[in-house]
Amino acid sequence: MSAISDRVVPSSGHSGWLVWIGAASMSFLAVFALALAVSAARLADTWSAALAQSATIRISAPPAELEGQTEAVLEVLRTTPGIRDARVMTVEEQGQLLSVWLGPDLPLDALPLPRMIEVWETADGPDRQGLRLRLSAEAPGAIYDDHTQWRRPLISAATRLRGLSVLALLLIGGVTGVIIALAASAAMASNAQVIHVLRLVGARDRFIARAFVRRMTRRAALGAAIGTALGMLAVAGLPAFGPEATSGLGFQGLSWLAPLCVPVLIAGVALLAAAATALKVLRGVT
Amino acid sequence: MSAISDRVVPSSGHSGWLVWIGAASMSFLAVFALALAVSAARLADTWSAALAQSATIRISAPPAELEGQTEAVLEVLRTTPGIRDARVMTVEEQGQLLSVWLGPDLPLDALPLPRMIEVWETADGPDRQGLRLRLSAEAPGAIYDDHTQWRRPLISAATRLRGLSVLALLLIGGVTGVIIALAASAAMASNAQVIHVLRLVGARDRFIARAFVRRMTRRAALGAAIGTALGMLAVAGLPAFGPEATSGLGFQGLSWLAPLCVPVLIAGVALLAAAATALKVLRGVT
Amino acid sequence: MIELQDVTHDYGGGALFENVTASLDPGSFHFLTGPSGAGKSTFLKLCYGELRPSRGSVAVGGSDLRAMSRDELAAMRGTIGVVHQDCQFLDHLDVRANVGLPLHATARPVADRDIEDLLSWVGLNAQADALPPTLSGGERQRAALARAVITAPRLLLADEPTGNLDWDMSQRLLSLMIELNRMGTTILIATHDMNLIRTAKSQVSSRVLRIAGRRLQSAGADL
Amino acid sequence: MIELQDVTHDYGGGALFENVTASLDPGSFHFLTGPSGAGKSTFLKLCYGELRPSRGSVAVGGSDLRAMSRDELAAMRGTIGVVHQDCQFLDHLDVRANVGLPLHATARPVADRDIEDLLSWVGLNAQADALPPTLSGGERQRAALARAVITAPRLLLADEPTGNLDWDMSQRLLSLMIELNRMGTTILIATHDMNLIRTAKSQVSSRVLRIAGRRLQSAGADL
Ligand SMILES: Nc1ncnc2c1ncn2[C@@H]1O[C@H](COP(=O)(O)OP(=O)(O)OP(=O)(O)O)[C@@H](O)[C@H]1O
Ligand SMILES: Nc1ncnc2c1ncn2[C@@H]1O[C@H](COP(=O)(O)OP(=O)(O)OP(=O)(O)O)[C@@H](O)[C@H]1O
Ligand SMILES: [Mg+2]
Ligand SMILES: [Mg+2]
Repeated sequence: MSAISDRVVPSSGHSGWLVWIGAASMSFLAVFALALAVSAARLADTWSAALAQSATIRISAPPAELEGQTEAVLEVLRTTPGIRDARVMTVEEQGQLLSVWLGPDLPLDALPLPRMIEVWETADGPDRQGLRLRLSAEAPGAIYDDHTQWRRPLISAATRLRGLSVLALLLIGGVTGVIIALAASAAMASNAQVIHVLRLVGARDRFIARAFVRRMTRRAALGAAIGTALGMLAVAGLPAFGPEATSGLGFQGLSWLAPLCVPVLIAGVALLAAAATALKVLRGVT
Repeated sequence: MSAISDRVVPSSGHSGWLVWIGAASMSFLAVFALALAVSAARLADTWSAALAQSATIRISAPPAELEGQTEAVLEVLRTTPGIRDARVMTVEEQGQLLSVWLGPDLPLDALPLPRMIEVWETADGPDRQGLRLRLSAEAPGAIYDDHTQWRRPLISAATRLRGLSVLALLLIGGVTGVIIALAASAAMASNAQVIHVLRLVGARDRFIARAFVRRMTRRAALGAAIGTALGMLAVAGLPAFGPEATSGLGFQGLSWLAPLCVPVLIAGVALLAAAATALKVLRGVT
Repeated sequence: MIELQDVTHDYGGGALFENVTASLDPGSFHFLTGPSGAGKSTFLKLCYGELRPSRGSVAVGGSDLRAMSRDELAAMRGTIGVVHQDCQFLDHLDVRANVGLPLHATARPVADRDIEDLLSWVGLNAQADALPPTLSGGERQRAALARAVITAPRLLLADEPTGNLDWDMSQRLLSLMIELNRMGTTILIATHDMNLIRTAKSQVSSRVLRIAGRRLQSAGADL
Repeated sequence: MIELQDVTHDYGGGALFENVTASLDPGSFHFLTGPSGAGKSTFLKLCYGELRPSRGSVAVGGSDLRAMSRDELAAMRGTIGVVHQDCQFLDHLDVRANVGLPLHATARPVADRDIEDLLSWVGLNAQADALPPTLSGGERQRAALARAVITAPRLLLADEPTGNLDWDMSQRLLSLMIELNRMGTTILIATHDMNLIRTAKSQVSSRVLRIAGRRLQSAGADL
């Protein structure tokens, strides 16, 4: 008996098949967009970490005051929130940096080299304005250089990339919903005769809607599961673009769990779409 | 008469509507992916231009030979393919660069400053190995520094971004084709009765196929045109992420013509899909 | 069993019939006749609630159809049997499942024996596993009648149930309906087959209604 | 006009008829009868090529259907008229366009006068602008006959053309077919209506074929 009440909606038919295919191809795309978003976020993090969170403090002062000001600067840095670490550069390191501009045979000792301190900021960074004020009070010869100028376009590019991927994900999500809802409603409408016959033999709305919604949701979930699996396989099979393993496109570690939400969400969308359409179609049939 | 032979395929019906919606939403996505690809390519170009195509030659030599070696290097650069331009830096420019490391009150005259030459490469760049060999022959004190080390991750990131967008575009193109073909074939199949009746009254395959293909193509083209227009509007309305006008997402100048290919391509896909399906369905009907 | 009060129906192009009042007693046997396009099918559709009259009221078993909720209408349909002129089936289910559909759809117990007996009475044992689209015209009508009577309905509405059947088979279906009527089912058959009506009149006391010229008349023994 | 040579047809569950040989002369008038499910519709489908026989050959107008290409088959259908038992129409076109369809579909000139005349003969002027799903059962059959004869076909195959029609309208359609036969059209009507056959026999010389027990027999004047 339950066998037939499950079978009152035709199992094949083109529009049912469309629900299946629609769910599969949209979840394929969604997995892809998700991979893009996840990788973009990771890429942006990497860049930000590499580029944004380092700065330099240069202390130019008479040799006698140099040591004192350096101590003062380090103390200020230690008590400033937003600073992860700080380290005084050795003379050799400074020489290496300068050799780019001055050649290797540099008379380091003859130069009035300023003292350089390498600073690593946290993700949020310090309050730069406040830091500069405190530095100029404690160590007048110190200049805080956070490389703002040359890092700016890269940071904005990384942010933009992350934003774009999220936008693409939202877009694909929206289109997915629309397509699934349309396919479900087309499947429902193309079964108008089935609904008509069932109403004529005395079936209640609940009976008919349940049969439809169950079948539709099952089909969408199956399609989405297969589309997701294919999408994950495709993402896993993507060639790595860069030499570094962590910067390739795709999921890593726990982020492999993210695409598993896709079939659940799509089945949910299909359920809502099918239920809404079923009730709408049924209201039009006596 | 031609009025009716145009109308033998029902103009409404859910599956025809699916062709319409499928074409519209997929071209919307395609325009978006296209915008992503175009912007990624532009971003990558900008970065490459900014980062990859500049280099520095530093000439450290006894003051007597300095002028001669500089002339020789410039001569070598002029005759090297892959070099767009080269310019000797002034002492003030060098001082500006050095002030980052040495502080502003630098005794420039007291320093044995090497001569610096700024070099702009073309997109392809020179044969660096050969260039270094020639330089070491003509001017032993010259060192060619193309900033390779720090530009490498950025270049690979830009390349990766461009590759990803093209991949997304191909993917969306593929899914579009599949969806349109399926929708066309569903539309065809749901009109099985129309085909049957037409065959029974003596219509030839060509007559039936023409009626279907024409209607299907028109519908897909209209849907794609609307989807493309909406997509272009959406892209135009995107907020700019960065401060620079040229680096925002979207089309600029002539690249606004690119999305106009989308409806043409989609109509073409629909035409092929509809024609193939029509012939397949017709072969199964006597 | 069926009460029509001042019913007028109009599809939009002028009234099909006007101010029709009729009353079919429980257990009665009626024929409905009239020229093609007079409104016989429309009359039956009004009786089982597929259409609502433009004016007037229709009551089945004492309950006014206008006052029924959708679920009450469904429940009412579960207690009557209908043979449609175009015999609609679920084309993906075999004949046996289609005949049992009124029971499945209302979650009533299905006795496979009853279905087999009914199928053999209408001569469809061999087609029990066939799909409806492969049936011949007459086989469809016989399956439709079997589906209509599987619930032992208190009211049977049949629209041209023998239009595609040869005389012997028509007789067989008629005797099935007469048997049901003897067991208490109210019967209303729309038909244009005068021979069928004459044969029935010789076996059961029945009345003939005739739709013509927008009116419903009661035809006498003369026809 | 139609030649069947040793035709056997089998839908998969045993032969429906075996080694049937028959020949219908041009200009002849035949009825095809037999119990429900005997294979009357199947016989007609073999004649217009919707089905191919399991064995044997069918020829229409001298050309073997098996040897025809799809386009030749379509061209052949353009010269014959068919009334299907389930009267299929294009549901989105009105009755007038459906009746003219055989002309539109084969790019032949359409005389609106002829269509109107035909519609008024079968009593469908009022329904000329209606869509097929809103027609009554009998109106569909009349529209189907009108569509079958609009091309003035050399052969008319009609499957139960009067199953849903009252006696007067049946007579009217019969006289239309007799008129066509007088003008040279070969006619084959599948029906179970013995009254129709008797009436026809009194007006035109016709023969009756009967399918029963897998054989095609020629029924005599006795029926
Ligand atoms: N849904 C509809 N919309 C408009 N007109 C309709 C509709 N259904 C039926 N009609 C018209 O109403 C009239 C009566 O139709 P109905 O089906 O009730 O006739 P009928 O008496 O059953 O005829 P038949 O014996 O041919 O089956 C017909 O002229 C038909 O065209
Ligand atoms: N496509 C099919 N597949 C399988 N069996 C079929 C198919 N079409 C018809 N049949 C079977 O073949 C038999 C003959 O069918 P047909 O339609 O030719 O009968 P008929 O003589 O026209 O009957 P009726 O008078 O009831 O219309 C029937 O038993 C039917 O079930
Ligand atoms: Mg009717
Ligand atoms: Mg038949």
